[in-house]
Amino acid sequence: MLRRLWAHGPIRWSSLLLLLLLVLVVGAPWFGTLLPDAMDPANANLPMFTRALFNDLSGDSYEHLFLLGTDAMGRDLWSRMLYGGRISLTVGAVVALFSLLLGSLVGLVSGYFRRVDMLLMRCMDGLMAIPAMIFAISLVAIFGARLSTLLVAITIPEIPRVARLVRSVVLGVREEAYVEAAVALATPTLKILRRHILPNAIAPLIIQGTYICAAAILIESSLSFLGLGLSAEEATWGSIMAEGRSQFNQHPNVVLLPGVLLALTVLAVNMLGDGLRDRLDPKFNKRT
Amino acid sequence: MYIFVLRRILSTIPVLGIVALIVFMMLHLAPGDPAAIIVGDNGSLADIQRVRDQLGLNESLPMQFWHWLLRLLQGDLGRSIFIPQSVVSLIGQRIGPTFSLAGLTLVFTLLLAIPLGTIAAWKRNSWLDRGLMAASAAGFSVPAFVVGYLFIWLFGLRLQWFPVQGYIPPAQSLSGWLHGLVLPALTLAMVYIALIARVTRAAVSEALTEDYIRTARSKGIAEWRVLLRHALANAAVPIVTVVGIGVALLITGVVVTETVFAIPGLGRLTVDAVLSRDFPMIQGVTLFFSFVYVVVNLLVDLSYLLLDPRIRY
Amino acid sequence: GEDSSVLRMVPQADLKILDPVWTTATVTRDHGFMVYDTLFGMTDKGEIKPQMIDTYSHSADGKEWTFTLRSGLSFHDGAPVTSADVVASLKRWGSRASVGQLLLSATKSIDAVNDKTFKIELAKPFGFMLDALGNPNNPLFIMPKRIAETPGTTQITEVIGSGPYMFKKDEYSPGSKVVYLRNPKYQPRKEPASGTAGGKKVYLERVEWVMLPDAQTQANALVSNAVDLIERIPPEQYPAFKKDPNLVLDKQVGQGSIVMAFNHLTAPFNNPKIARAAMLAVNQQALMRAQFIAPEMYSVNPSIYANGTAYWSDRSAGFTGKPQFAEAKKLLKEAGYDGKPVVLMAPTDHSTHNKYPLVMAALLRQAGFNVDVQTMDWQTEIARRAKKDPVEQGGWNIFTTGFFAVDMMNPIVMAPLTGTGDKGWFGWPSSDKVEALKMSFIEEMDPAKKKQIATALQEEALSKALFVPLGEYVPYTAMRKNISGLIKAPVNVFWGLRKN
Amino acid sequence: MSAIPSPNETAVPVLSVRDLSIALPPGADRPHAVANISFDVHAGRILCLLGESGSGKSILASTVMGLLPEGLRPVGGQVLLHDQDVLRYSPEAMRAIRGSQVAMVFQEPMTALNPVMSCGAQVDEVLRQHTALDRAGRRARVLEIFQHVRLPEPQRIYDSFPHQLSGGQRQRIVIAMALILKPALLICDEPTTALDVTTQAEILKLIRDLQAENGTAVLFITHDFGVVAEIADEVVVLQLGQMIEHGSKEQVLTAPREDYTRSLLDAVLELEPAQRPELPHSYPLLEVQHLFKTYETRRWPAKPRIVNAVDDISLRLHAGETIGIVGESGSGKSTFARCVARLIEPSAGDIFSDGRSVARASVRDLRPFRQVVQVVFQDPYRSLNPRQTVGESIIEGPLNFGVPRAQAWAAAEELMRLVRMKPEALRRYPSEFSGGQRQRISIARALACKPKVLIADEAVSALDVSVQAQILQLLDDIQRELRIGILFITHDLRVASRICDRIVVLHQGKVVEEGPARNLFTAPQSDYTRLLMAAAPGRAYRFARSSAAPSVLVDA
Ligand SMILES: Nc1ncnc2c1ncn2[C@@H]1O[C@H](COP(=O)(O)OP(=O)(O)OP(=O)(O)O)[C@@H](O)[C@H]1O
Ligand SMILES: Nc1ncnc2c1ncn2[C@@H]1O[C@H](COP(=O)(O)OP(=O)(O)OP(=O)(O)O)[C@@H](O)[C@H]1O
Ligand SMILES: [Mg+2]
Ligand SMILES: [Mg+2]
Repeated sequence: MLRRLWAHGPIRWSSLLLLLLLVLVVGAPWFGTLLPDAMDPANANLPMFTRALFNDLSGDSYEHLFLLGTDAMGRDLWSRMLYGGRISLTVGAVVALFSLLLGSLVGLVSGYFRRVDMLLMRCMDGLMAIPAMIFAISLVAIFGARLSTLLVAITIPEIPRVARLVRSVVLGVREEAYVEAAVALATPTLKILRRHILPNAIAPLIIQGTYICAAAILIESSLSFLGLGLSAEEATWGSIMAEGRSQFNQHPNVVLLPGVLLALTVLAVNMLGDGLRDRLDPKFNKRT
Repeated sequence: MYIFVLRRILSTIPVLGIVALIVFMMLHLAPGDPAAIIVGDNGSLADIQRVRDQLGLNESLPMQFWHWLLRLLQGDLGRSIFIPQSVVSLIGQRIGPTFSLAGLTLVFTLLLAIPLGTIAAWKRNSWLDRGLMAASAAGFSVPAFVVGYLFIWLFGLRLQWFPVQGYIPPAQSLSGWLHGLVLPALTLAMVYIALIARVTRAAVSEALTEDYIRTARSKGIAEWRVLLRHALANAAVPIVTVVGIGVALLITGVVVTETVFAIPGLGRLTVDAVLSRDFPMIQGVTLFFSFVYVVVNLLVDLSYLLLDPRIRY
Repeated sequence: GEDSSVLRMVPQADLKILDPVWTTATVTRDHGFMVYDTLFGMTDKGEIKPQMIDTYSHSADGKEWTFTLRSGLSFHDGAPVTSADVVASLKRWGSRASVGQLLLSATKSIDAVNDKTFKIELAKPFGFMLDALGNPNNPLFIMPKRIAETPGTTQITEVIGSGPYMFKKDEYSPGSKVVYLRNPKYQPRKEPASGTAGGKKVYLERVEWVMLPDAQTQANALVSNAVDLIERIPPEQYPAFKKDPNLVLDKQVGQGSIVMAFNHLTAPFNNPKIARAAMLAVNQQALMRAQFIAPEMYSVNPSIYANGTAYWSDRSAGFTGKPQFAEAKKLLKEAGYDGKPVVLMAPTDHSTHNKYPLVMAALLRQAGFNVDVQTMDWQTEIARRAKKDPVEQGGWNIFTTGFFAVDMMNPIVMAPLTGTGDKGWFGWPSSDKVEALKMSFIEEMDPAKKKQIATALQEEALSKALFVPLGEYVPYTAMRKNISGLIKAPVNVFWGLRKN
Repeated sequence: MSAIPSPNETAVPVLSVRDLSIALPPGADRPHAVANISFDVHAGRILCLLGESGSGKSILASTVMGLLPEGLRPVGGQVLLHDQDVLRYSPEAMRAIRGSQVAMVFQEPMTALNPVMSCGAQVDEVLRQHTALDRAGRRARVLEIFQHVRLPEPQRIYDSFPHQLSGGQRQRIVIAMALILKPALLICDEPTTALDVTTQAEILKLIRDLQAENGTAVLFITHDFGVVAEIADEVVVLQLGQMIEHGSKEQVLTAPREDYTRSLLDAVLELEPAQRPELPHSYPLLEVQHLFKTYETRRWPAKPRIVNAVDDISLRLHAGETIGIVGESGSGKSTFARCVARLIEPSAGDIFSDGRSVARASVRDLRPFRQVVQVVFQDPYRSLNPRQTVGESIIEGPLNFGVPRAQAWAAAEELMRLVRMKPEALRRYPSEFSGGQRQRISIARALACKPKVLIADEAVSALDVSVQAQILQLLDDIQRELRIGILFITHDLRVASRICDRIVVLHQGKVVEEGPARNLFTAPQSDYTRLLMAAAPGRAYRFARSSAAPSVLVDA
């Protein structure tokens, strides 16, 4: 199975890219970085590949190679980008995970127990009708820009989509003859859900998960961009860009480099999703 | 058929109701205090307390909701806390730019995405197809504000082809209106094009596997005709559906894009409102956006009646 | 042509509230100076000169003042300006503005003698009459009686003044655009314009305030000639603007001062020692550099009084503006600081306050503090800073804000300088000494003595770290080359501008 | 332009296939979809292409049409249309003759038409492409052909959409589309397989008539000997892409040269009651009394749409007895089966098993009943969970009833032998088995719970004749062995006649006739039954058959 996936070009490349990214981000301290918030205002807006004397606020000073230059407060862009990746990836992963879990739960329940279906789906519709961004903005602005708030704010709007997906799978599979057969064999409902219905939802869920992950990363960066992101001390790709944008014309690298990294990441995740769809979509591996 | 229409219209009511509840609850758990903001920079505490009383912010939540809902049903979204005007009128002032932007974006999208997607589906797995799909994946992945600033930098500042900010009402100058909207609309269209192109490709190539395509070909009719009258016509429903769902995406984009291009539309109104904790304002805009979303999708569903004769109740 | 008579400018903030008495927001004050006229004005030298007033006199004991209005003054709705209007405006203003409250508290009666003349009778001597009536910080704007009779606690809805510009209501779109038209009936004084005094001559038919959200957009708009003027340039753009041959940078309005406030009501800063320790961690150079990038844009200043103003003094009770971490650590130890995190409010969206918190956080850590930087937008910060609760209930410990030189030129107008505890300005420092000194300062007439009192106030403020001056910046105004005639004034005013 | 009918053999054939071979993509079950096929089709004659599923019939058809699915390509031979090799044609040239000289009728009338285009427009397209007629002229032609294919109210049909028509009507539209330009060659790929017998008969007649009338050459693809007997002039038998036999209808059906052909013929079922052992009188295993099932699809505020899927059906099933439920599509067979198996709840009436009423029983109370009654479903591809090994599927039931795993597995292996498959197969996945094998597995799964009653809903309808025969044989043997009662549901009278003691004929949910199979066939009472029997293709025809009963081979 895994080998079959690995053989698929896009899957291989995107997962390699993500892996590389993960290594860089987790191992940030070992890749020629300073602390992301170490600053020397006197070294503001250094161009790329500058070696300069860095005196941080504690008063001690040392040589450092600023790979990608510094931002308007004289902080090392390279370091901030690596550390910033931690937030983006966390947000992407956590949001994907939780929206899948909660969404599947809702979807299963309303798909298999028709009584609650009506009510649940109406709520989902209501939730879905509020554009994700608007919802997230309001929530973050209201409850303050803590990571937890951010996660909740981005997760909730994704739940309905997952729920609908799972529900449709359930409704589809319910009608399958082998489910009826299981019923005829007196198989308990929960076991039917587990053995015969859920497995059909896994592939779509994985695929959906990657897309949610990508969307989450984008929304987080958009929120930071609008000044509603995490604490200004917390470097995230979005906030780096948001801070950089006030002098975009003079120092585009501060906006574009994180932007490119962000785009690459999301691209990789999306590609992974597409690849998995090609490979896992029930349509392809049903009657072989 | 008219029954279907009726059903569909009625079915939006509970949705809107739930939206209203969510919106209200969401915003009334807010820790921020509007009063203090109004009083301004040199104001003192006494002032703040006075304003709180004025705004009835000291009422109990259920009472606030009840009053709010009553007014809502009369189409009254309340008055902005800061700007001595009604939320409705403020939204009214901003609808023009946003709808112009969204409209133009939609035009760009449909003009580009659907032909591209169809061709991709037709020449499936060709380099063209792969190219288009890669491009659309990229379109998904690059955040609007990056695209926006790139466009500004390139087309606005370097080449000076388009204005880099602002909005000119069509009443003032039609050409100016269009000219000014090109960059933001393109920026906004990116994601949307990517989305629609994908769906079109998927739907059309799905349709191309159907038996009736084989029938059509066995009639010896021209390939383009097979593509348009048979494949695309059958792919229309899923495409339109996603166009509807995509409106959410569009709204998200509008907020960012309007900020980047300084377009005085609903998106910026939202951001400003949220930044300044303008409760009635935030509620108003959120409700409005949700309403638009619901209505658009209502229209989409009704369009099925035209697109697919099988849908009749 | 049409275009040369229209000025498009970016004001320093969005104009949300139109009532300059109801709020003290700076942008609303600027709006006030557009549409309203004042009895007195202040020259760029800081002297008070008659504006709407023609002649005035006061009794020997200074308790009875008589003022006579210029002839030919009229409101935008055509009605002439009468002393009745003035009295009403004066009362409304006096019910809200801090200076106004001081004046009214010293006043026995205010009466209109006839259409042109009115009289103020004082209960006790008030050495401050003209400064109060002519102060540009919290100015007395003259409105028609019917409008001025609105209680000071409710916003006025009608914008009718007698000023050089008329407000165009139907084109007003908050968050987007404000439009002013030239007031054809306005009669400027003969004297040359200086500060808020002198002849307010208008050469433009139409002034449009355009609200642009972020620094880069503003810059792009100016560079691409979509706007003619940016009232307050974003610091990051200084170098670019400086380079651009089509632009001029102008610093007619006096410098701005940055102030850092502690919450003296809650831990840890309810302990003056700890407050002072925090003050000693301040590194003005680093803070200002980080916020304003270009050295030309800022200067350090250990005095609470604006550089080059009358009461400036270097006797600053050991506060140098340079970090004294050792000293700070010592104080912390003495005070037995328990490591409770200090909450800094960081406004991400405010181009002249978004960076201090980050630098300050780093500095405080050096001094041995634990720090918790909480991001919010400017609006929220303004809301949050009014909370007296401890941080656990959404309170705060430190924030920074800015004032004009005019706001920081004497102890009376200086908002942060209060000792009245929780009745005072945000941070609520308690110091009876401060209040006493301020009283004597008001009653004192002799400039030399006034200066002594002012210095004493500074030493008291800094030794107790009631608040900390962080330095000063130059609020540059950027214009296209074809704009000229920006007036040197304590606050931004837009008459006298030419476009060709 | 249309070919002149020419009965004599010497004339140029309309279609002449010369040792044609078509390669399958690498990794397919065999190198060639079809290999060195040669045959001629002459004007005015019908050549039947006969073969089991996967033998390459459709591929041949699409080759002639120039519509080969990508991945498949001709690697040898010629396809001559009026002596022109169409394999050499450019796409444009090919398109030009498609619809005008070669036309095709497909298997699935339900999906062969574009659902969002009015029927008239779809036929109109052909004229629009190949003629210079104006709008009015074209419409006239279309209405005319509609008339011709005996569509009622051509005007209405012209503007109606496919979903508004019955299967038969749709197939007529497709035929109209194919014949409107009087093509020289008509290719029919199982045009009647998806239709009810009655409709099938009409369509076959229609094709016959039109073909005779225009002297069209017809390449007719089918796997049903009955159909061959009805219409063929010549027959070509395919097996796995190889051409097995080629000859006139009489020769192939009555005196086949090849064993394969013979074995196929043996599998063909006679339309007459098989000999069934007498049943000892016993207490009924299952009794159904006045069963009703009405489906209400109510979409407020629309008025509810009510379907009486099952309308007052009663029957008794005894041990060792097989009752056939026969009826056309939509007559309520499956619904009845589901009710009896209590997969759905009947609206009214009662069901007794061992004297206990189960019609209203709750899920828990049904557990014992579930052990008594088991079901085998129609589609062998959808009735097994593709993600479970066959073994897992089979032991699922026993495990539910508390049988220890090891024991259940042993039993499963035993069952595999019973259904004539190797026990090793238990560890493999459904996708690795053919339709017939899957159906056996389904049967094994049903039997695993040791039921007394087996409900088989179209258990053989999806299978090739030879496989059909094997499965039927299997059911028969199992019944003799285990004395179970079988409720056998089918739309095919032949199948019913093969194994049923009694037969119930359903029409629109109602019982139109009920009685012992023998009586039913010899002296049908109701007109509807007579209609059904008359419609069964090739019933009059006496096929050659070796005395030996169809061999049931152990496979997999
Ligand atoms: N598109 C395709 N790609 C690859 N192999 C195919 C394709 N279509 C058919 N085949 C293979 O070609 C062989 C013949 O298929 P074909 O459809 O002609 O059989 P058939 O006789 O029409 O069967 P049926 O009676 O079920 O229609 C089969 O083995 C099938 O697997
Ligand atoms: N779930 C359902 N809801 C509404 N109507 C249904 C449902 N299932 C079946 N029907 C209707 O009940 C009638 C009988 O259907 P059923 O499937 O029992 O017929 P059938 O004899 O099994 O047909 P086939 O031979 O094609 O399987 C049909 O008219 C069908 O439209
Ligand atoms: Mg076939
Ligand atoms: Mg059925």
